[in-house]
Amino acid sequence: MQRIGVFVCWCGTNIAGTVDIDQVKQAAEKIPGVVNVQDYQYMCSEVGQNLIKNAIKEQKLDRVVIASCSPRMHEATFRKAAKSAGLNPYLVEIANIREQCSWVHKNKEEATEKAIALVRAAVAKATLNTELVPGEIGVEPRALEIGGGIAGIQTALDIAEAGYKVDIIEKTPSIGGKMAQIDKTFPTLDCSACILTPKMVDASTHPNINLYTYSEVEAVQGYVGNFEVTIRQKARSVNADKCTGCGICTDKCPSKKAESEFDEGLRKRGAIYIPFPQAVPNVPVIDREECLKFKTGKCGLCERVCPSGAIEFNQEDTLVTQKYGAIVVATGYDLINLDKFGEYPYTEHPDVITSLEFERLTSAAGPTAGKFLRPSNGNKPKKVVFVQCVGSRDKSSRGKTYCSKICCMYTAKHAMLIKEKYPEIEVYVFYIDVRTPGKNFDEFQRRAVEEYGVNYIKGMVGKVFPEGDKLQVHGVDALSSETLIIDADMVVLAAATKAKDDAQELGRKLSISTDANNFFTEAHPKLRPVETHSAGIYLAGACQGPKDIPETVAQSSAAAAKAIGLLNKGKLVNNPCVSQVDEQICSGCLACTKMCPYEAISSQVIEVKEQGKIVKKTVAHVNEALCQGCGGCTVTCRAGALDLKGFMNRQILAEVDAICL
Amino acid sequence: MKFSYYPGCTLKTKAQELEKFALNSAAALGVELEEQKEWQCCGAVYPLAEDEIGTKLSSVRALAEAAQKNEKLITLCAACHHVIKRVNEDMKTKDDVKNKVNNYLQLAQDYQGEAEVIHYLEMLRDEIGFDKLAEKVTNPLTNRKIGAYYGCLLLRPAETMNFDDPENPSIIEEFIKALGATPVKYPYRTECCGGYLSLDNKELAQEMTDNIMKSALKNEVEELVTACPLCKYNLENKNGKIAISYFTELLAEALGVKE
Amino acid sequence: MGRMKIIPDAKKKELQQILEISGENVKDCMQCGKCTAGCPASSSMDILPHQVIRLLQLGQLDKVANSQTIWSCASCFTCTTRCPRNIDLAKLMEAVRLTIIRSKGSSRLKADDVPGKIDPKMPQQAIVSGFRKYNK
Amino acid sequence: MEKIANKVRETARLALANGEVNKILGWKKGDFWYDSYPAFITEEEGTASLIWDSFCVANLSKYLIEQLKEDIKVGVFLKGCDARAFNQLLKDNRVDRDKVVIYGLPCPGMIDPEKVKKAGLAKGLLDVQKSEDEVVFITKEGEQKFSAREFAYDKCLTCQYPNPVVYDELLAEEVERNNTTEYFYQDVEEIEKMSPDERFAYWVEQFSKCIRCNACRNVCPACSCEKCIFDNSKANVAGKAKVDSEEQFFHIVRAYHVAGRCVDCGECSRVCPVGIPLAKLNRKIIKDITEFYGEHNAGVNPSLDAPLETFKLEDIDPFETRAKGGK
Repeated sequence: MQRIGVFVCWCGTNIAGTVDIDQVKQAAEKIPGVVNVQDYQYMCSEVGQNLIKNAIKEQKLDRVVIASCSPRMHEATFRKAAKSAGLNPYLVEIANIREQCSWVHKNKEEATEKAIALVRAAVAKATLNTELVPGEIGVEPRALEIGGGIAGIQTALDIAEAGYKVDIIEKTPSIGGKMAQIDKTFPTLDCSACILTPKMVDASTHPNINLYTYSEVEAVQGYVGNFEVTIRQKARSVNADKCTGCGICTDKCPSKKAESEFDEGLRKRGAIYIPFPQAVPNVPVIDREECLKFKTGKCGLCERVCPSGAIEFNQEDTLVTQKYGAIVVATGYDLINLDKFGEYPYTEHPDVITSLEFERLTSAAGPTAGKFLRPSNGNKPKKVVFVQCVGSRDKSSRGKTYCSKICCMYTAKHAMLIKEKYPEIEVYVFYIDVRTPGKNFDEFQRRAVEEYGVNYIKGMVGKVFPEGDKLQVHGVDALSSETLIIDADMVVLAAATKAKDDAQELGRKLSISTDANNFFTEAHPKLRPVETHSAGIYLAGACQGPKDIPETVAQSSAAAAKAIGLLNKGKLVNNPCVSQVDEQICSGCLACTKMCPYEAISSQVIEVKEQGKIVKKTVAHVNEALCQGCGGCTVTCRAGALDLKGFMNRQILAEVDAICL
Repeated sequence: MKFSYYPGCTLKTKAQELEKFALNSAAALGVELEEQKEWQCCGAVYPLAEDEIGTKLSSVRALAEAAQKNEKLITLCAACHHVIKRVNEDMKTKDDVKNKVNNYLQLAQDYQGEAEVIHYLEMLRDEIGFDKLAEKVTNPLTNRKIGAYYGCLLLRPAETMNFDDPENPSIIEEFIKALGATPVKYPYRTECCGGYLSLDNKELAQEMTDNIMKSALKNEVEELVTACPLCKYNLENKNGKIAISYFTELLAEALGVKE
Repeated sequence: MGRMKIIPDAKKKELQQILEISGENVKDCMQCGKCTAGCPASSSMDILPHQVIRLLQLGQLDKVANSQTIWSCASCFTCTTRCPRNIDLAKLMEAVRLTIIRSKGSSRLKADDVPGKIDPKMPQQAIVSGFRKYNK
Repeated sequence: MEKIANKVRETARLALANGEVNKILGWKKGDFWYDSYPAFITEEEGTASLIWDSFCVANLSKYLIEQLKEDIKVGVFLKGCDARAFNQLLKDNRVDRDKVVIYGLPCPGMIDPEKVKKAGLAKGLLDVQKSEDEVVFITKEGEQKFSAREFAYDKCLTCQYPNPVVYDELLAEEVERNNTTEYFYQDVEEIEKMSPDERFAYWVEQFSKCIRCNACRNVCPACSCEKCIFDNSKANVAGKAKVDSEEQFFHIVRAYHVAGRCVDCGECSRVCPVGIPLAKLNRKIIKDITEFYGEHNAGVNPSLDAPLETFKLEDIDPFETRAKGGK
């Protein structure tokens, strides 16, 4: 017979006000196996815990039932206390007589009756509790960073500095991301490249960081601490080890029709190209769609002119598989396609541009060497109109329902950049609301108005009519309720941000979820903002939602801290309440594998002795590291071959029986 | 190619040319348009109120007849097309409207939006193809600079009409090109002509058409085509500089069937 | 300009009726003004399209009903097509017109007036449409 | 049928002779006219005793579980319903397809000895022969002919799959499907018409007859667990007392365990010594599944997952769809 101790907590008047503690005690004493019953005002206090510890030792208790608050509140506390008194912590059972009893009932008599039933059930279950010992799994001391923009670079540098190896996977030929395309940053107007490129170099030269550029995630397997990722390195057609980055090939390439992705199509690039001068690695890539050698079989000029013999037309994609302890997703964002916004003739007229194109047009390294000129005729504009919220806060099928967050600030920045260079240009900004929370943000935007004389107009633009060499902007000033027409030379559209188109696909590979807008979902919007629901996978930057650079960098360091914390543990402790298979009973139908949401059950062939003979048989096998103890498999198994440790079928049935008695 | 054809009242009175040239051209193109026997006025304007059922009935009759014959329903007048297409969308998506209409009409078989209604221009684009049309042109309209005037009803609301880009359409320009003429795009080609305002608020309607004509003139349009009798009326009302015709007239001319 | 007494929840019943007739919720509007900015008839409107919605949001149905604006709207659906909040303003305008037309004796246009307004070339479409929008 | 029986014997003999299989599962004739029972043959000469007649109702596929534990290849004769059963066993990983050679037998429908006895024809009966739609009863006195339908098992009258859905070799021409879909759910509809109270009373009465002989479970191709939950003392689900609630619990849990996996062979009803209409219960669930998740015929296509073992977001919520009280 077990020696069970029952400890009834008053929780001040929280429980004692509605439940008759004495009656509960008396009832508990009568339950077979119960040898010691005590009560105290606050069982979770040090005094209360000592009460339990002493009773375990003095009364030689082998099971403990605590009638108190929800196990979510103090189960861990009491388990720890039991452990320190030498009792296996999983022999402790909680009867929740607060949240599920005293808090939800008024009638003391009935509440007391219910509390007694709950205690009886907990004792019935505790009687069948067994010692459980959590297992341990190792942690691969290496992190993977998906995405090589500022978020990925920052996270990788932080993790590398902590002494762990980090691999960065970047889809494009160079790291740098959107920040590399940006001219100046708000709210300080300092040069984006000046602060980013040193970090890019740091990342590429750090002994702990390894870059996989022009690469993508092919497949992800495993679990926290032990991910196994297959990386597809796309064929660059250039041998990175041999290439010196001299640039002769890109100069000589006869095919110069492709639009430069980096310059947002405002400049042409060759079929063999380096995305931008500060690219890391400084190794060209051949765009096989554009390359004459690949299209027609003729040419091959780059191969002939390359002094180091680095051109390899026959290169193929290669797959690399690597183990990681932690993964940080930092895949960033894009701007929405403006094809459907015909009222702003973006696709029709070269002088209607997006904000990202504006960045390239004002950048000293851009196609106009920083001179702000009209793409249509190369002349200096006299009037420039900015339209904010193009597709943001838009409930129609063309746009996104959310606020893109960064546009108000970068539009103010753009307006100031124009005014700084050319004070005579008239600048208009159409806005719905100006949203500038952030350190020194509102002051920044107000400076655009007050010091630079940018004309902010609360209202929207209805349509832009190209008339002659002008863009006739029809707008409204909602504050004065006047419609207005501005003959502008350029129109800059603050296109909404959006999640990467392939976010869902990557999410599926990683088993992390995306929200309705395809941004990755954090585990908790306030308290776990950089974690995902999949242990060991973290989020950084705009892939989780629109974000500016300061916020992205802050979140990146936070994600790095989480990843470092995990890698630093070296070993992970399992929750021992996982499913187990009774191989004797298991028929190997594997219905459980289809049910398991964590892919924790697989099949294995074992040998069993049957009537003196060795027989092979297929049975289910639970990976204890992956099992989350949800119990879905146990109810799927017809024969009851699966059972959840700590919540065995017979324990649950004993509880039910005890309540029904 | 055979279609169920819905003409509408204006085509039988003030806009006979729109229909005449359309029918001649269809014959030349080998398209059979079978006029519905007992068609009624479409209602002229789509009933925007959610609770109006009566004014939707005649459109449903036309649609149900086409559905019963298993033919696409072809329209010519932009207004009729707008009304019938939107009513059809209601019958497809709004259970309340569908039930009430069917309760009222008591057709042999309930109508649930099965029919497809297309405009004559869509027939040219999607069923025949502008490249095929170009091959059939016997009398190319070379050296003519023609502007398309779309108006509102074919294009908007964009999701229901699903006709072309509502802000930057191209179907009529492509049509003009197929006939051998030079299409001229001018920015106001999708702005409203004033529509029925010309009945009660002539000044406003005039102001609206003026803006359109100015834009056309500025872009050196020599003649305008439209698919809507009311647009044509409004555009012609205070204008002498640019000839305005139905798109079917151009078509008949290019196909050599304009009598 | 007189001081307007704003009671957002006033005229609840009438506003509910407008919502029922139009199927549009005026609360969706965030007053960006894009409807007004593109409206081809705004020059003859005493209250601009975005103000119509604002007034409806504030329960000022009478102001809208007494305006020239609702009769200047040509139902061209430009605002409807562009609205970032997916509001069909053309339907709201129609709903306000209908609340007037449907109440007895408050027609905008008398049947007797119509013959004086038409000319020989005017298509039926204009007459039927105009009549439907202004009278019942 | 005798022609096909010859082919059965010849096929079995050849298979054993050329070593294609090590063992044959077929049927043998017993002492009585209605007695055709399973035979396990390993020697060539033994195949002469194999038969194929109107009483070969026993499903041989379930014996494969035990037989295949040895490392041998087994040849088995399967009718339409048996083949579906085989597929279900395959789905449940209970048999290894590579170790089985299936000889398919299109089934003309089997004769129910109970019906013969009830008609008073059993006395002095020597042999029963069947041809096409007729059944001939042979006694010392002579022959009597009847319509075969009159004496067919109920389950054969509504059979949808008389031809094997899986086989390596088909031993006869396919028979035409019975055109009886309209009667298919007739017995189910009868219970659906009852009020909840009537229905409860009906099943209480039926289950009270149960003697827990477990014949239904033993014959069922969907009941193939190594150890049934009801036999597992550790599981603590079965009591020992002979009380009604125990039998009700057993049959209802069994119905749920085979839900979506029942191949509708009707064997449970046939073997029940006290005549509980168990197949009716299973068919009710088949009907419900069809209504909720679309038609799913267990054992017809083993690559399809059973609807109750999978979850899709588009799945309907039966509790939401059907009002309280059940149908």
